[in-house]
Amino acid sequence: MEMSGLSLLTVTLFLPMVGLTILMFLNEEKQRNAIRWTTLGFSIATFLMTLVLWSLHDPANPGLQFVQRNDWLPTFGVSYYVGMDGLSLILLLLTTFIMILAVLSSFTSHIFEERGREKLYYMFMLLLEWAMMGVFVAQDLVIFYIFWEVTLVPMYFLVGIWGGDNRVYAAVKFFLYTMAGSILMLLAVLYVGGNAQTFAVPEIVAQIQSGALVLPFDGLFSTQSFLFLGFLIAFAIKVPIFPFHSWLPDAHVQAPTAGSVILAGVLLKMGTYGIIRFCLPMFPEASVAWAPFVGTLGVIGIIYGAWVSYAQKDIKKLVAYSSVSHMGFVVIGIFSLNAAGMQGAVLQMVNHGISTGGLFLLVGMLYERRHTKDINAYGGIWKALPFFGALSLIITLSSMGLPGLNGFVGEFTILLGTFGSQTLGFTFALFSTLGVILAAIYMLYMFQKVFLGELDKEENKHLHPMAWSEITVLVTVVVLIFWIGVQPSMWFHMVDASTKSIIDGVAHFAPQITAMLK
Amino acid sequence: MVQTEAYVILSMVLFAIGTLGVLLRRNAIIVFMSVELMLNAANLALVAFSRQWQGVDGQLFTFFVMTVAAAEVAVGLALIVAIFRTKQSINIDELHTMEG
Amino acid sequence: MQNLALIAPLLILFPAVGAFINFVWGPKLNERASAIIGSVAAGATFFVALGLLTYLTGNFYQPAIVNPPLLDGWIRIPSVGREIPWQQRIDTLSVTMMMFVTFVGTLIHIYAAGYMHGDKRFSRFFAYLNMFLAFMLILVSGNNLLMMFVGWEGVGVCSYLLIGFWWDKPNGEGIKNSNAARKAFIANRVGDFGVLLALFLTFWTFGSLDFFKPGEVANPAHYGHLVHEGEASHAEEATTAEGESHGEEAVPAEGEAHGEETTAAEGEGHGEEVMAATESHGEEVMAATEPEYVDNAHLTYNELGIFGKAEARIHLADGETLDAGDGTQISRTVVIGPWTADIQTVITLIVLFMLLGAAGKSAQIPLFVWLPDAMAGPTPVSALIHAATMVTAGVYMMVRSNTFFYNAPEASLVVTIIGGTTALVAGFIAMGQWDIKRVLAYSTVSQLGFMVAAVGIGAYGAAIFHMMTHAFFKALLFLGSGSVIHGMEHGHHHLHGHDDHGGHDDHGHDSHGHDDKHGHDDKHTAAHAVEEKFDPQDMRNMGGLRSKMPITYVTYLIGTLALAGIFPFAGFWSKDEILADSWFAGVFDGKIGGYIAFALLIAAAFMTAFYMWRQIEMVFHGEARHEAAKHAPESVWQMTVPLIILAVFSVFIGFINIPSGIGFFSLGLDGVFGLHTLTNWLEYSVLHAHAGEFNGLVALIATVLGFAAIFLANRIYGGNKALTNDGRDPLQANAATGPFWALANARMYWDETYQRLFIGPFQRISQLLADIDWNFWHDYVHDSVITRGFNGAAKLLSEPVDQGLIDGTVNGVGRLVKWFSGLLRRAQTGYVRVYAVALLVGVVAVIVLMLLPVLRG
Amino acid sequence: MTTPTLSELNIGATLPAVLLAVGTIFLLMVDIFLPKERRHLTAWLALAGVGISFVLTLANFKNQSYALADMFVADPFSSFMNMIVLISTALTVLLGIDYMRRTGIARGEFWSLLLLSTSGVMFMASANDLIVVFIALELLSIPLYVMAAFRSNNAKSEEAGMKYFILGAFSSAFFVYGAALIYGATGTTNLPEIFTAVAGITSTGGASLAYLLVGAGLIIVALGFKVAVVPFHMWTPDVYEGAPTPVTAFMSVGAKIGGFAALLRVLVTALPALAAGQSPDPVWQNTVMIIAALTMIVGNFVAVSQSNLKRMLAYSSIAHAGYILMAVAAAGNPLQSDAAAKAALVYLLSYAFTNIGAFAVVLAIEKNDGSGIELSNLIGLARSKPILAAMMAVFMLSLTGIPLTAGFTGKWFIFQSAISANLFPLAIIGVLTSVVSAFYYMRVVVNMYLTDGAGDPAEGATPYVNWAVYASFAGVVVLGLFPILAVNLTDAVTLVALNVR
Repeated sequence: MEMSGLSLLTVTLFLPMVGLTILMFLNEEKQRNAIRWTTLGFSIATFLMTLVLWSLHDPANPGLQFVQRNDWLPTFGVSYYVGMDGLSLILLLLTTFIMILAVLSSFTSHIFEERGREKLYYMFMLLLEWAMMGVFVAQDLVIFYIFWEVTLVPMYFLVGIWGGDNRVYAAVKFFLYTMAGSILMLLAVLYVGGNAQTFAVPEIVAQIQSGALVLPFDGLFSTQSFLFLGFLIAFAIKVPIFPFHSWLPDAHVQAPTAGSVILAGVLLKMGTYGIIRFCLPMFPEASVAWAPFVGTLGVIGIIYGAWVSYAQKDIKKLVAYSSVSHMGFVVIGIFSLNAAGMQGAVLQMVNHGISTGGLFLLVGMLYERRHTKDINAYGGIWKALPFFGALSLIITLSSMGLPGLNGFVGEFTILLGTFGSQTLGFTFALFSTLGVILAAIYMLYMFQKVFLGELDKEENKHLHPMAWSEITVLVTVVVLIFWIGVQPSMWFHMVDASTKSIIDGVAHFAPQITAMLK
Repeated sequence: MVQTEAYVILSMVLFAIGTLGVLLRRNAIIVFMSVELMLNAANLALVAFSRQWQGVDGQLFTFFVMTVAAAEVAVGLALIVAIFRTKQSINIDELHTMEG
Repeated sequence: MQNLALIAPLLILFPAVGAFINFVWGPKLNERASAIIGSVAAGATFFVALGLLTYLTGNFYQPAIVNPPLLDGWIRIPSVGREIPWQQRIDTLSVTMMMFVTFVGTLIHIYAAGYMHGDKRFSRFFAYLNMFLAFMLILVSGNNLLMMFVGWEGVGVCSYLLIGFWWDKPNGEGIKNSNAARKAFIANRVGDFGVLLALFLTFWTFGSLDFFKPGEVANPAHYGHLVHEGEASHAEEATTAEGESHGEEAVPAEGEAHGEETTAAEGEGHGEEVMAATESHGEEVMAATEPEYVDNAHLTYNELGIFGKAEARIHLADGETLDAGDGTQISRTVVIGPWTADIQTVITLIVLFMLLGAAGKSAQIPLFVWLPDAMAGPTPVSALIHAATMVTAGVYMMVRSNTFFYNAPEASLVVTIIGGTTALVAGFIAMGQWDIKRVLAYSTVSQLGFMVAAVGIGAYGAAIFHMMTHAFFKALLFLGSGSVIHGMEHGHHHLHGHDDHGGHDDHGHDSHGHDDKHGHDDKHTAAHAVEEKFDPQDMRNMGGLRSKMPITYVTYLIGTLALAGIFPFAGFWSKDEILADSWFAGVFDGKIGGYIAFALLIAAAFMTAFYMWRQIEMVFHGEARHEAAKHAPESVWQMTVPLIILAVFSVFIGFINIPSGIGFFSLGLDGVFGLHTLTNWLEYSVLHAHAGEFNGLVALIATVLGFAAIFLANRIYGGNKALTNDGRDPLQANAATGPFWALANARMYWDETYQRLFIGPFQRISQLLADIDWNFWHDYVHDSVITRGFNGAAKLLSEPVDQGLIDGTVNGVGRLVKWFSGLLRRAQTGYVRVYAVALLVGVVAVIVLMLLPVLRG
Repeated sequence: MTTPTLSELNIGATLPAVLLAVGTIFLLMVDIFLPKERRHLTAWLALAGVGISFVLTLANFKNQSYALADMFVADPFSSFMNMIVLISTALTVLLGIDYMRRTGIARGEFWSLLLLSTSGVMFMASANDLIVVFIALELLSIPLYVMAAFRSNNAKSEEAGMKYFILGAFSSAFFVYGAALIYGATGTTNLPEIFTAVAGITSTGGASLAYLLVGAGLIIVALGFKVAVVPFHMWTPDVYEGAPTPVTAFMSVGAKIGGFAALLRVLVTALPALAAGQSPDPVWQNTVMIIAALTMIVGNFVAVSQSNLKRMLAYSSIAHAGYILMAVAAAGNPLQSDAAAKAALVYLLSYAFTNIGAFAVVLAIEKNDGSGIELSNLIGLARSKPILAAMMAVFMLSLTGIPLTAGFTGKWFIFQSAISANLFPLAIIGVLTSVVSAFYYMRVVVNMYLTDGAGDPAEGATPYVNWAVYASFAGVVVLGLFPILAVNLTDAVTLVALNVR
């Protein structure tokens, strides 16, 4: 196996860990600002590094770039194998970007006054960033699994220590749920790796494409299907795909703002990323065969999530359920198994990260001021905080998928793909397009309840104005919303080659499967 | 000349008796004796087999077993004495302060 | 001047900039400044539109396609191989729309400067108006369905914001407004659902969303008289000669270069761009001398827009195929994913989906309920968005896609019925309304019904014509009503000795304690408390305003006559053309739709005249029925001037499409305007627009009915009998007509029905699902299902062990686990001998396991 | 049969184990002559002995040699086992020194007993003959009985010793009888010779096959008792709770090491035929599988409802025995035997570090009267003792099997072997139960971090204890980050090759 030198990607990946190490030596009480600024500094630095990677990335090349591969456990064929293609890149950008927002939003947070341990908090943030980035660049199944599991720990603590009143329950539920899913994936990983004699995904995929490695497939319940499900369930719980979503409201509602932002912004994407990166290339037949079923779950998720969120009285819960709906779009996009759907899904991941992340930021800022998430406690906020209201409106609209804003491009492309898809097709598109109506219904409902109407509640009248960090955060979000909405081509272009290769890989097996299932 | 099976069956009977002794008796001493009985049942089997195989391994084993049994008894009695000191009783059923 | 087309992006730029300025610096600007910024931005667009008009006339009506700078491609996915660009189309139809949108828009900006005076979100209002203008112009100038959809949704949002503009009014008013806004948006979203599906269907059927590709014209035949064989070749070589050396080409050229390097993989988008370059280039060359040979013959299937492709495909015989240009054969059958269908079916589906969209935007049955509520917005908004421009978007879309509609007769019949019924129903409801704006709102719905019906019977030109005239006189009427309301309020203030700041206190959008303008606000609200609730929009409070506000009265009268379709006002010409066309469609083309349309529309026309005159009588004639009406002053010049201008247009705009063969009735103006001018002009971009023949009989019937209605209304309401003594409507009082009037007054219970049929159930289901999610998925499955299941199983397993230890502190699986483990640890009694027994049991079990093979033999 | 010469005895190979046994005597002597205040020197001497033996082990780590007339084999397998047990002993000594003193039971014999037991484990790891297995078993157990009861005049401790003793003796009786039956069937007690003999028996069948099978079963029972698998586990929680914590720590590792070493040797070296291939069906593999499944389920589930940390860890150790047993079952597949053995070794190593570390933290918060080790005593520990809490958290994550800790490495290898041996049901049970385990391990973390409270001062956290904690922590992390180190040590391990001589 080739041994390669230090890759820029590795440097980027481990930057947060450097920051974490520095934090260790800072003093909790005396150097609060130092702690904050170190964290912010390192998250920004990481983001800049990803920008560098972007500038050096060649979008035309579907293969991995900035590859680094070193033996880790050669006896098992496991290696520290990281590499980046367009898909990884776009998610890296999202991760590092969202992380900056999360850190900034923590500056103004009150949680430390109650719970303290600010240093620990920021250490976990950086650990989380490291692990999440690792998930997106790992090209070796075991390494991937390691990063995947490691993300659990900091998130568990973030929710559990700095969360709401019911935090312990939420944290434990989150931990057990996701672990239950991923531990099954471990078995599938070991089986595949054991049979392929290597855990390096590109090699496994190559073996599968060349027929060197055959994971027997005959029908919906065969070896390959079980492996596929082993992976899928892990990812489905993370996404979450209906009906695996019931951990989400708890985690979201209890998590501190930054936690929710990261959760919605990045962690959920790990699921869909996993499906694209592992399920489709390694189990093409099973993917094609199962696409309609997963797609159905996706559509149910779209409608169900939207419908349920309309009835929520807790703003955070409302947004949480809206995530179920949005991620449903991503799922059907992926399983439409054509270029449009797939790329729409990828872009929608980013969009959802930005929009819903933004929404959680908004809720967080309201919460900081009013200490309630009850939607009825608000009303007329737009009058109290005009600028805030305007920004909220834009973010809400983007999450509703208004043309010209980012949300629309993703949804549109996904639906377009679904409509023309061999695996899903007309009816799926029809029902998921209903989601567009429902989104308007619950989003406008929320916006009206919170921002419109007479400013009659006394406690709402004198909310303290927005801090500079809050303004920066929201404005950046809004700028991105417009940018992606008006000029998405750039992003499509970034992921085009890599998604295409994945789709071709599946398409290579698709016909006989569709034939076989008929 | 008696078949090996006979000895084996006898040893099994003895072993069973020993087992029952352990299960049914409350007195620690008796329980030990039952364990000894089980060991000796095993010894009998060993000797019988070693006779069948015309080898010494079995008898060798027997000696070791006897030695070890002695050692066990030594430790066991010591423990009983210690417990008797604290509890004034050697009824093993009274040893259930810890459970669940 | 042939490069004039390149100014098209300014259409959107100006209002966008205006909006931006008013958004960002609005709060700091004073009213005057933001009003000027807004109005100038709007006015500028009008001149841009003029420029484009001159461009077209100067270039023999050849369409141009403009790629806005910096925004070359929009959704471009290389591996999909097709792109959806930001692209503007300059052709006669879009320019027509631009013209009246910008013109009316500008006037209304000016009007608003007066109307909104004193509102504390004044600048925000102008920002919204500009934003709306920008999106409206995107809508009409877009060259593909998706770009149109952007404008479509954008204007929707602006309308949402403007309807709910007074979202903070006290005592629940604000919430009511924002509810109305939400209703409007959601109703529109339901329509968008249709549009989106139409989009997908179109995309997968024709592989594109572009209306027309570069170098393609909608209606080659119509350019026939421009054809000069010889020039064709000259055109070609001129094209090749001058190459890219054109400064003006910089924009598309650079855009193209970009496109090239991004989409190196596949040739298509790139190819287009090149077409765009040479084509528009060709135009310039030719425009200087003679029009080049305008025809689509030289274009392959792939080089056509969706309409061209549809036209080409629909006329194929079964099994016949045509070459797409890249060797692939195109037949009638459409294959989308696993789904195949005949082109006819597909087009019919597209049309029906589009109809749903139009029903949303243009307030047709079944989605029209939002428009009347939308009157919660300030009156200029009602005039601009909910009468003149936005609501006509649906009609615009249908006319734009006339090829589809023309080729889907059955669907067109549905369109006709929907339109006709809407016209009738809305007209009927309008007769029973008290609120001056509601009457106009329903009348708008009714008139939109006319246009839709016109589309249904294939009178696309007539539809646009009516849309245009309607824009003028309906805007006029709304602004008039606004002026009336304004006057009423002033009168009201005057009555209560308030010095007025133009604040609409009963609109109450600036009656807030901490508003420096109203130091006396508390006193003011106190006054509210004692006096009866005064509604300045209620016609019952009006009467006799003729003398108080003469300009308003005269202009309003003109508007009324125009709307009522009285010769020679604008409404007469357009409405008559629609009626005539439907008559023709019925009688000569034997289309059933024609008869239906004619029957429904003629009745609707009658009602129109009736309720409009009822309004005139109630508002202006007779004596004042309320103190406020007595003291109502005439409005300020910013408001009256636009009224006058619009009034002038409401008189003459009809003449731009004088039908042939009416001799004297054209008042000799045909010399000025020419015959069928608008239709001819439209035919360059609307393939199936055809000049409607004049039909004296129809005209006669219409006019007679119009006068009859006015006469009747005058009999009933005239002479100060507008209200019976007990404040009821004469029709209401009359036993015979009472029930019908009540029905109309109750708006035929549409809203109630919807509440019962859809909204109620939706909310209940939503709540239900939420409960299910929380209690079932979230708790039940985790606690009960699993716990109980194991519970039962464990009972069977462990009867001797006592049950009941289910003291899970953690729910769900956790509780189960705890319970199960509690069960197990019962065995841990602490008795040595019990352990020994367990051990022995284990021994036996193991021995049995080991001996299995032997036992099995 | 002739008496072997000294060279044939090849004492050198046995040195690491023998040295400890001899050292014990020496230690007793010294202890007598030491003045009372210098008694803790004994502990250091014991540590030194461990160190020497460790060096000797490493010295000829990978070469394979037979001793004591083929009754004793020193090979990579045994060397690795020795390494683990010696590390555990060393850590136990560190834990013990202050603990024994503060709980007032500091007596020199303790260290001798510890070494004796350790040498027992080492003999067991090298046993190549049923007789040696038996002797080693007793050598390992008898000192443990005493150590368990070492906190004299404490009812719990004595009860623990007594229970352990009675049941231990009971189970060893089964071992002897089982050995006797196997001898009866094969005519030899030497493992490789048994292997050769078995081949014939499985073909002929008859009474001797029955003897063989029952004998094997009884041996599984006896060794299963030592490593505490269901249903032979019931002594474990009581004994663990009653015994002094250092003893518990050692017991939870040492006894398991010995038991599994013997189990693997007997089953893989001597009786592979009864697992797969020749015999009618893989009898002991099936048996082991069933036991493993039961163990994982019962161990993990019961642990959930424990409030006493030592009892919880006791059940968790039962559960982990189940996981290792999974590897044993996998070893039943002739192609996977060695891989599975290696997996078991790595697992034992990681388990040793993690578990002793966990017990060390428990010991740190334990009061002198042995109380204060309830789950609730951990509340707020993250505030009072951040580092200790952090390490405990890591140990818990490692026991759960979260990546980058030793626990994951172990679980990974175990599951890998199970899957390669196509034991899918077992593997699935394994992963699901480990989710259950996450539930109670996380509760520890919840109490330490997520629940606000004063926090225990943890007087027990003396420097030595801290060293032990740090050492185990280091072990856990290193194994988690660089499993390659452990793997390299195991690569020469083979059990199947032993029987082809």
